[in-house]
Amino acid sequence: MNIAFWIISAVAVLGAVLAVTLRNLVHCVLALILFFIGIAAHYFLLRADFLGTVQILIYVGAVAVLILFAIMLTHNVTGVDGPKELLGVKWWSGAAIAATLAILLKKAILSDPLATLLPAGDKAQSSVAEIGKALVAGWVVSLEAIAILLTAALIGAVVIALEEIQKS
Amino acid sequence: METIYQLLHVTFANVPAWTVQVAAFLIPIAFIFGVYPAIFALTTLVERKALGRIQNRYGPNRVGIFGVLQPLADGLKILLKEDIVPRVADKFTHFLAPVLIVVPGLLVYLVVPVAPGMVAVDLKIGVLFALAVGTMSAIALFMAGWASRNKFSLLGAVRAVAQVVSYEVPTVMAGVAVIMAAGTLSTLTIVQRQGGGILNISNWYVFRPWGLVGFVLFVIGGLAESARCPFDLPEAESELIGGYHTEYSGFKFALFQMGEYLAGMAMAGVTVTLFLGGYMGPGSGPGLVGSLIAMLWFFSKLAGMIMLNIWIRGTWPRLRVDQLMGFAWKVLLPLALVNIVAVGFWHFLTPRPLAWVVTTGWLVIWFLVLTKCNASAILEKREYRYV
Amino acid sequence: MIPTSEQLCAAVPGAVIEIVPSTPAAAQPAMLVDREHLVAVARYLKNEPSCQLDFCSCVTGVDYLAKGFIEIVYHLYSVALKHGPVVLKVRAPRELNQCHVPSLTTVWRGCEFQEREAFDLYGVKFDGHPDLRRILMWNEFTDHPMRKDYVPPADYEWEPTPHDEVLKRTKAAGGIMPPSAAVEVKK
Amino acid sequence: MNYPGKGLVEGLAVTARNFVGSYFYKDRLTTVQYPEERIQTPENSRTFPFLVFDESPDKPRCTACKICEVECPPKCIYIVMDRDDKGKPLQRPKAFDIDISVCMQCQICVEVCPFESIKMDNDYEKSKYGRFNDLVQRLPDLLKSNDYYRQIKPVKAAEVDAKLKAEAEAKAAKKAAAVAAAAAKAAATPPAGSAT
Amino acid sequence: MIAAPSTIPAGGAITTQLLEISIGPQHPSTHGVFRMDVVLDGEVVRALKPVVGYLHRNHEQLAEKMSWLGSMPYTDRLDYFNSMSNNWAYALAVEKLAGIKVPERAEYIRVIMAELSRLQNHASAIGFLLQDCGAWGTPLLYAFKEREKILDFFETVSGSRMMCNYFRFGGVRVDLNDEMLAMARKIVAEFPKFLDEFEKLMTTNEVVLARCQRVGILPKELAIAGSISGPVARASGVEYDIRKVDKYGVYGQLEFGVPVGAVGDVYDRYYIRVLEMRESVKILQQVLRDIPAGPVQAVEVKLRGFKIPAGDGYGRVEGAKGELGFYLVSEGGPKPYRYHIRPPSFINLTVLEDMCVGHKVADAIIILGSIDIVLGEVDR
Repeated sequence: MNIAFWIISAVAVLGAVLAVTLRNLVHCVLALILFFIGIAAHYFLLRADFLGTVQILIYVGAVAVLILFAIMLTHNVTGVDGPKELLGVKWWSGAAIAATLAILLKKAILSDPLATLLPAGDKAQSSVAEIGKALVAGWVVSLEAIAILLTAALIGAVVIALEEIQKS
Repeated sequence: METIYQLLHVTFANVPAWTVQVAAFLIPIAFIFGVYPAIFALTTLVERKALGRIQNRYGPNRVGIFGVLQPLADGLKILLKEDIVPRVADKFTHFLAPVLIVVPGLLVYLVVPVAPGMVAVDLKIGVLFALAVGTMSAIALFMAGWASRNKFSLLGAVRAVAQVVSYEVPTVMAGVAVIMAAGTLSTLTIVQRQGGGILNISNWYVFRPWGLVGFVLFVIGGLAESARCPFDLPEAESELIGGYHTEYSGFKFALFQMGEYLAGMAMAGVTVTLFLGGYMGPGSGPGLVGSLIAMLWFFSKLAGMIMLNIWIRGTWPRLRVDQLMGFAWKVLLPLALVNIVAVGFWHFLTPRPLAWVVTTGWLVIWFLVLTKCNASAILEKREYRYV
Repeated sequence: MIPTSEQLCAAVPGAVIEIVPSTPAAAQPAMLVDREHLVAVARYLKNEPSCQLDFCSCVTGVDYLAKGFIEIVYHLYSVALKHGPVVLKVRAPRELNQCHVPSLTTVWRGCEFQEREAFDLYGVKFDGHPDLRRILMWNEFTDHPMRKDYVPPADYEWEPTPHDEVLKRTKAAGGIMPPSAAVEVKK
Repeated sequence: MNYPGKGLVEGLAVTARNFVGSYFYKDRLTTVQYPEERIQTPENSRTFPFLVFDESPDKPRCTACKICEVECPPKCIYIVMDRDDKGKPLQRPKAFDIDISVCMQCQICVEVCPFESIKMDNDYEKSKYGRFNDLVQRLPDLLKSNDYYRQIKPVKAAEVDAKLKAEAEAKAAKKAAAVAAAAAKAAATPPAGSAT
Repeated sequence: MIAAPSTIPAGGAITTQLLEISIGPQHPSTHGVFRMDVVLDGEVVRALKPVVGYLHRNHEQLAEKMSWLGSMPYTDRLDYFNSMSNNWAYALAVEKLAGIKVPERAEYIRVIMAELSRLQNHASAIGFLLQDCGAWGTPLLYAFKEREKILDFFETVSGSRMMCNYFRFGGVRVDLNDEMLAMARKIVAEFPKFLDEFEKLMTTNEVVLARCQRVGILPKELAIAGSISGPVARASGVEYDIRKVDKYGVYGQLEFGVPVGAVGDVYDRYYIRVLEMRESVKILQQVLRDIPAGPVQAVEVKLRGFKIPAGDGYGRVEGAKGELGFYLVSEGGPKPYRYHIRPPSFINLTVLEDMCVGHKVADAIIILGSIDIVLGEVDR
């Protein structure tokens, strides 16, 4: 595999680890953002540029900002007076679950060789057109369902906000 | 990047392949890092001189002949300024924020075509990439505001994030209209589709009814994205002193300015690409001379957009936070959605005059409906009696 | 029309009103009211349809050291009927613990800041004032500077051309003298 | 007709007119490039006081009567009267300080001075580096000739000169009259003296 | 200080913590060293306490140590935007106390000076108000261009641009010769052109309307009860202008209107000042047309040792900020026994909190700007 893959995955893993271990919540979110950008870089590496851009747009642009706003509403974010020790008392149960999950995944990852993951240079034309066609042709029902779900969520948010304004 | 790769490959046949690839990769980046910060430096000078002239005074004219060396002097001065970090600040985030402000500004230029074939990365999803990267600046603004541990910067940060996020949506929707018309997301092909016609001008999308509305939406979105005049809430001097960059001094403050201006110019660049026909203009073509003229056209349109920003900055006061949000969600977003429908009409009604009439009618009706139900800002006729 | 003192005595039972003349040219006689009936007189002046003095223009503290009292002067005007100043005066003894006067902020909202200033500079406590704090001096300041017997602290930094008592105090404290003054110390 | 963005567009038109106008019309551009160009200060303008002398600097008009020191509101004038060796006061100031960091240029000293000796200057470039002693102007710095005064304030200087000349003549005439009267009295008394 | 920022439930399930900020003495738009302790719920102002006193130099005690004339130059430093009206208020109070008669020509010159200083004050006031709204300096510098001409005129006449010290008891210090009158006529002739250009730039600007209309409404009753005077009161409908009520100087013989608003919000206060400027131009045209010849100073007023018979008195003038009054007590000596100033800016601040609560932070700033305070006068 080429160097870029290893560098990017190292950065992503670092981001993930930091996101879990850091004390200060805001730093955790920044590490999480680093992790998201690592994933986006992977997509670009695999020439799936649409997915990479959508990853940046959705995760880095919206989800991370959402988490940041959530943090703003909580108290003692700087983690100065939080629990001191890193691993909780029942850390071993967490480790056991992680181990079983790893075994299952190993089987899936190793079943087909890595090479097939990398499409040949010329075959990689824009994936946007295919996704577009697939969405509208094959998956049109699920597309409409998701659309309705999202509008419902939007209207719900507006209603909650209006209640808030009426009361104050 | 591919065209440069072929160009280099031909001339330096005997050089090992990987160096050519690296060179092909580095030249566009050098171009972006060289030209756009230089334009930023020039813009600061032009802005101060233009605002000066609007306000009946000279702009800076002491350093260099007409103040030409003023950006150099500013840069030097800022470099020598002491970099004060508040004791209670969150050191790491405080340091990282200015770095992250400049990144999205520069990333957008990757997909902006300067001349035929001359675009740093010919992504198939250029437009979406440009707009996606624009949202990343929200995080940097928040980091700056939160890390400074200063109430004014916190207010500024909250306003900045809310503004960038809520103006992202109408801008993307306005971009969708152009993508539908051009059929692709790649900026290079969008610009080529706007070529042809009389003197390479008549096919610009801005001369379509839906294109004009999209252009206005994009200009307003660009102003909001880079927190410029009617929307400069985040660093509103009169309320929040400096907003998110109150606690920054020295070169970090200069980086904030650069980040802001670059974001502004990036949005101007995308607007020029999508609506004003990128490098298309009388005389621009594939040849060496043609691409030079094309580049000339692109940068003059960019300068025009920047002058528009400066002109607006010298005239209008700023909006309040809730009016800003209301304007985005209640006026711009519906207008953008209506614009998409208009493009649909345009596409399917084959006879041109019929398409013109229907789309224009559709847009005007909706425009009147929207202004009717947002009538709070219209002059309330008041009479004053004399005692 | 401006009410005469007899009318006021009739309207507000028990009010002791005395006319204090001003200079012959100014011709703005003032009505000295006793402290107990001040609020009643003020309310009458404001609500009485014939005078309607609804605009309390100016509230001033004056320290009469020799006569031993501090006087608060109210200048009232009528915006509705547009007639001239009616001057109310009320006196309080100078000692800090007894120096209190009923506040008229409940009658005219405009007196709020001006009464706080009189309290701050003269030490007159206004009973019933919604928010009686110092307004011009900083909160830790203990003294009342506008009183006639106020002695300013001698913490002068450099005073290049000291005069009169400042010169005496600089010399007494052995402070820096201006070169010309050093030439001939004034007798 | 009244379209929604009318006010905004009119505003832009005004700024555009100013922007373009500043290149063509002189009144649209009011900046004076200070060190190179200077606004000609009007005659009545006043900055800091100075003492006038007629012939030579050691004979100023000022007689150290200290009226201006008393009347000066911020008390920035400091005068020490000159005494000769026997202690008899001379009509001349030995030291005359004006602290221009305290002086508020109110020109009351000029009005109250009976001898027309202190006048207000036009020169505003008096900044110094030090804050304490540098800003105290001593007698030598304050003394300026009458023709300098005539040069900066022609009309006022003419009036003052005319007034002084009139006073001088009146005094001379009075002295002459007094001498004549004394002579006449002297002439009158000897005959009376000799007569007795 | 205000109560500790407890979590007052803001009417919703989520109790948000109140943000207490002090828009402090060093702030770009508090028009001087003025501080507002603001309690914010998000962006909405819950409580606002003005804190003054940073520029307090106890001018009233200084005046007790000086002669009557000695404190005339100090009155320039009160509302340093119009020193002429301050001088006039003090001179009027002393003349009322001592019964001095002012010659006709001096009265006309006084009206010229006061109205010119009202013009440049209102021009700067709306310039600063729009600067607070965010118009990056353009309206302010247009206003300052006009103000420069008027200040040059003041310098030609009185000798100093802002600290004029021009009025004396019983008249004025320097007579206006023809060249100065011509200069004044030129200024008055060019002023309406500036006003029209300014109105086209700002009055119908949608952003200004959105920001200023229905913001910081001051009801008429509260304005009268709170002793508010000047354009701030007239914008709320209070029909009271001391030039019309007291008819001091020659205002009795001049015809001019006094604009009165209806709603009393920031927009009204802005537009009332524009209309007042137009009225002042009308007054100036009349006065400059028929200014009589004659002496400019009453003869019987002595320069030194000027004494006033014992007694007290109150004289007031319609300054650009409102009713500027002087309450003087004299014991017959050359020095005033008590010298009190009725500062319009200081008293107009009484209702600042009532106007700001419920609005956003950005509104609180422009409401303060619309009251147009000057800290020299607030703190004295």
